[in-house]
Amino acid sequence: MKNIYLPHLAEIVDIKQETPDIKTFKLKFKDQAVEDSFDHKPGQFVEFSIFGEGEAPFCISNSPTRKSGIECSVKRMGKITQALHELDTGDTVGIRGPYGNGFPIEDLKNKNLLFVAGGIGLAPLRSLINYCLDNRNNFKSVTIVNGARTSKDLVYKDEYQAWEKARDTKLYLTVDCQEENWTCMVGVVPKILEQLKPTCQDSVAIVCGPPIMIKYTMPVLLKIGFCPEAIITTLEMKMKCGLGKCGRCNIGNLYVCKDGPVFSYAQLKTLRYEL
Amino acid sequence: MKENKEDREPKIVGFLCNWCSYAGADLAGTSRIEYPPNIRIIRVPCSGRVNPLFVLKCLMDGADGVLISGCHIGDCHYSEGNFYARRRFAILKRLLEYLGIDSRRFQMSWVSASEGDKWSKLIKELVQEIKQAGPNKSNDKKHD
Amino acid sequence: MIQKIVTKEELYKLLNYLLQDFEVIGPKELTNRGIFYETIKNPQDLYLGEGFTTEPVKKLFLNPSEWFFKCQYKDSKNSLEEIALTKTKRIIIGVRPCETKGLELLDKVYNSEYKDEFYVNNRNRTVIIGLSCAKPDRNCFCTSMGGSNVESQGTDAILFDRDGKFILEIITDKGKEILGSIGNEPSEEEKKHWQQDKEKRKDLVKTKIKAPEDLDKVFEDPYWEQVSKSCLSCGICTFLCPTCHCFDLVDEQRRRLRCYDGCAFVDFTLQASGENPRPTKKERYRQRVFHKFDYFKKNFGENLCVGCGRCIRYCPVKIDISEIVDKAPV
Amino acid sequence: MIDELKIKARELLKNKQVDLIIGYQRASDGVLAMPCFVDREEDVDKLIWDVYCVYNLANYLKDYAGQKIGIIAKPCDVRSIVVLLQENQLRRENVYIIGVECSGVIDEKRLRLGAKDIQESATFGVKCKSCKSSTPSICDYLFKDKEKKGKISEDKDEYESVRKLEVRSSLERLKFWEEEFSRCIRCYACRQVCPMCYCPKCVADQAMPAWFSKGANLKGNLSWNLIRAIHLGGRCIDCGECERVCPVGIPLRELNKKIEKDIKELFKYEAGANVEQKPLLASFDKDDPGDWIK
Repeated sequence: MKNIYLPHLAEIVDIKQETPDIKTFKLKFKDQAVEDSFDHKPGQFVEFSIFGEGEAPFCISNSPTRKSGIECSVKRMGKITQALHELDTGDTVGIRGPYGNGFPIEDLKNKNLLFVAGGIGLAPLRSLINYCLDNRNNFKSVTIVNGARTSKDLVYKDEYQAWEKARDTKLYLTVDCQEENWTCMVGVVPKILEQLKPTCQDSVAIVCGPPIMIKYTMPVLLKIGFCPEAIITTLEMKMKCGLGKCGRCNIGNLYVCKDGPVFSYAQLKTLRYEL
Repeated sequence: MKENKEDREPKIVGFLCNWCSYAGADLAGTSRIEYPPNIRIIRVPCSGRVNPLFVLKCLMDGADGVLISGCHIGDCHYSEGNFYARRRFAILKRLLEYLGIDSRRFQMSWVSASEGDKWSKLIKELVQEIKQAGPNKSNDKKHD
Repeated sequence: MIQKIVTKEELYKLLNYLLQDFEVIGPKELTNRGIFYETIKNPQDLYLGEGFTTEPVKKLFLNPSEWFFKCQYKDSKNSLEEIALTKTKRIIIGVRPCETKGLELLDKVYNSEYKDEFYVNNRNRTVIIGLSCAKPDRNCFCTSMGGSNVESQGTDAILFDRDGKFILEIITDKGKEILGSIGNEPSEEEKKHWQQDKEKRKDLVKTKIKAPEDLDKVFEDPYWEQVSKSCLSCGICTFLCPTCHCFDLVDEQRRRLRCYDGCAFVDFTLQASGENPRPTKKERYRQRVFHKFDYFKKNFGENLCVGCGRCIRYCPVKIDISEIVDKAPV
Repeated sequence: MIDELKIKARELLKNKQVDLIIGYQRASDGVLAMPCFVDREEDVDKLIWDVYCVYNLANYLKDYAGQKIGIIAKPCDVRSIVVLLQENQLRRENVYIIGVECSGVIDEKRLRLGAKDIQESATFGVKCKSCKSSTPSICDYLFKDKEKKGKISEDKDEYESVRKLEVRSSLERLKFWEEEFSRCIRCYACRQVCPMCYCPKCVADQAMPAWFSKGANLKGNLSWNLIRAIHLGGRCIDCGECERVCPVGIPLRELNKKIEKDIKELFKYEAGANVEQKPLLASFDKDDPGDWIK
């Protein structure tokens, strides 16, 4: 029997400053056998240990189709993220995982995909977007609506060009308020969706962002014609173990860490989850 | 081989007020007055800034002694900071003793900026006392 | 199952003998403090009376303060050092049937999909000798939770105090191995007598409640706010519960520690962003009741409550979960 | 007497003098009491008052900040309201104190541990035995005890047990406290039940920095219990709730009493004596003893 709480040691091989308070860390396991056997689905997460500080869950933001280490984007918030932001390349952290259900990729096949992201909410979606683009024939059109407070807060700027160029793929960027030299859209994400009116035919909407954005986006999507089953979101909760044991991340009888973090809006409604 | 109590060099944390005691310790240094190197100094704005939690954390994380040092009564840079400290730590000192924690481990002193020699003498005495009190056992296995 | 009649002297003599190879743990009474499970050096110290221990036997399986591993940093290299599992064989005596039923419920969480090796190891190295309840108090409601104050419910053997002697029922091979040698076989007459006694003892559990089939439909009811008003948000009910198993993981001095945590605490679900899905007593108390009587049932088919009465007995403000569940407006 | 109390409560609610009355009601076991929150006239009949009403209800005042609250308070509870007023945690006009004359309440902890019959073994709490006044120091309305039983205090040295411990050797004291604290399960009931523990974020819950171990190990337990006592220095009014609720029976009052005794000796200060008094640690005297400082 193994100690299920024991992480594997990993080294930070690259750090990219995405925004003033978000960094993307690229990690490689120290043990090559672990590195080779590590496999994840888009939407899954890992438990990140900063020894001496603690452990926190972060979603894996790279696609399993582009494996050159695990990538996690982290916003500086509390104790552990603070400590993580102070680390440098070459430093050692601990990784357990992957945990969670991930996105239901089979259900997305041959569908039009609408990605709706706000701020760092793009991180789990980036994994899925790149997965879809790498398996382009399995999916119909791809529409990405990505918003942030200001243009400085947009993450993964390097990839926008590739996404725009991809076949049958549209990218809409928006910021909350008008800025100088900003050429894309202006307005909060739900407003932009109302303007764009993306097709709901044969479509699935995948939403991730701050709770307030999700809250106002859901009614808009329903109004456009998406049924609750066709709206998928990935949730955040305080998690500790990632194994459905420590007991704090439950919504109804389901644990976000084990049964989630990806839920359909229909599921959330039956679980009485208040957005 | 049994470790002799007197041989072990104790670790002492000192919280020194910026205006008097820190300057006093500095003076001891610049005047080349020798004193034992057992003390680790943390500079604080005023002895009134020190929280009982600081003392507790030091003792629990393995420091053999804690010293709080500030301006003489009446000389506080903030007029009354050390008055508050005096009250606060009088209670802590007695409580530690009551709990059976050697009272020599927690001490307070007033050292002014000109008292380099007092500082040196104080530390020499303190180190002797804490050596006698023996090593702090808070990191023992039984405490887990 | 083997039935035996054992005198106190015989039992103590055996325990004395077993002390050579086993760690023996049992209830010990501390004046004005309560009854606690402690390592027993002398069987005479054992308390095998009617009173209940304050803490359930859970704490001997899920350690309230468990170190998982240490991260060493030497020669500018990190390495993880695992904490060796305790292998000492042990006997826990005087465990009440409700507490072992609690362990069986914990097995569903800790010895199922992802096995917690610390818990499983503690289970494997332990022989449990139960003690049937001679005097359930008004807070006990085990019989309403599908349990019993006299049946084994997961013990390896169980003692019944009767007329100054013990009736011993040996259930498992583990129990047989250590207890098989003592006592005398009771006569058929005595066996029959005992069966009647057992039934009588069952009736001593006076509090009867009915846990609702479907709590889910009263999730939004103002009832929860009402009943949680006096809650202090302390951890007594969760820490003393034989089935509550939520925990926290923290790093202390480069070591990872698991310690108890409970849904009554404000910080339990507080996120670093300041968001808290359960901000008030209402949501937190409802979570406790729902986890026990709804969520766990949905996931594992049973209520996560054994009716031991600890949370009622020790609640600082006498919140009575049995009454609250019984009177839920379904 | 209870009818008088109900009439008063009804009147207060009817005149909208208060939004809510915090009092006592019978618990599910039919004998003991539990807190009761009455905001409608028709619920007033739930209210009770007898020797089983042990709780210090002042603890709930923080839950209803800004509202007008009527509270049933024993003399010791009133002392904690006084401290809350001193520390500006409460506005006098927001709390209507329904004071009750009290001749002692039962020792609920002993009842629980003794496991004997509730009524027969009802003894008065230890704190009641050193209680100095059976009448609240301040109140807006006073219920007199018709039977005039008066205070039950015994004219004994209230610090007797503290003194007994003080004269033991340092090692014996350490052993005593280590044994007691080793049982602590860190349920924080002592904190949650204390009317004086109103910090929005307790030092025990802080993560940056984590002041002491979160685990129920000896080191963490020692730190927690010491800090809890220190933070109540000059504020604890000896309502005895912390010791009463402690499920593992740690004699917390021995700690509180020790500090109480020290501050009486050192600073001639008594907590919760009157509203105008400044909090002990927010004030000083130029002549405070300092002979222990080098």
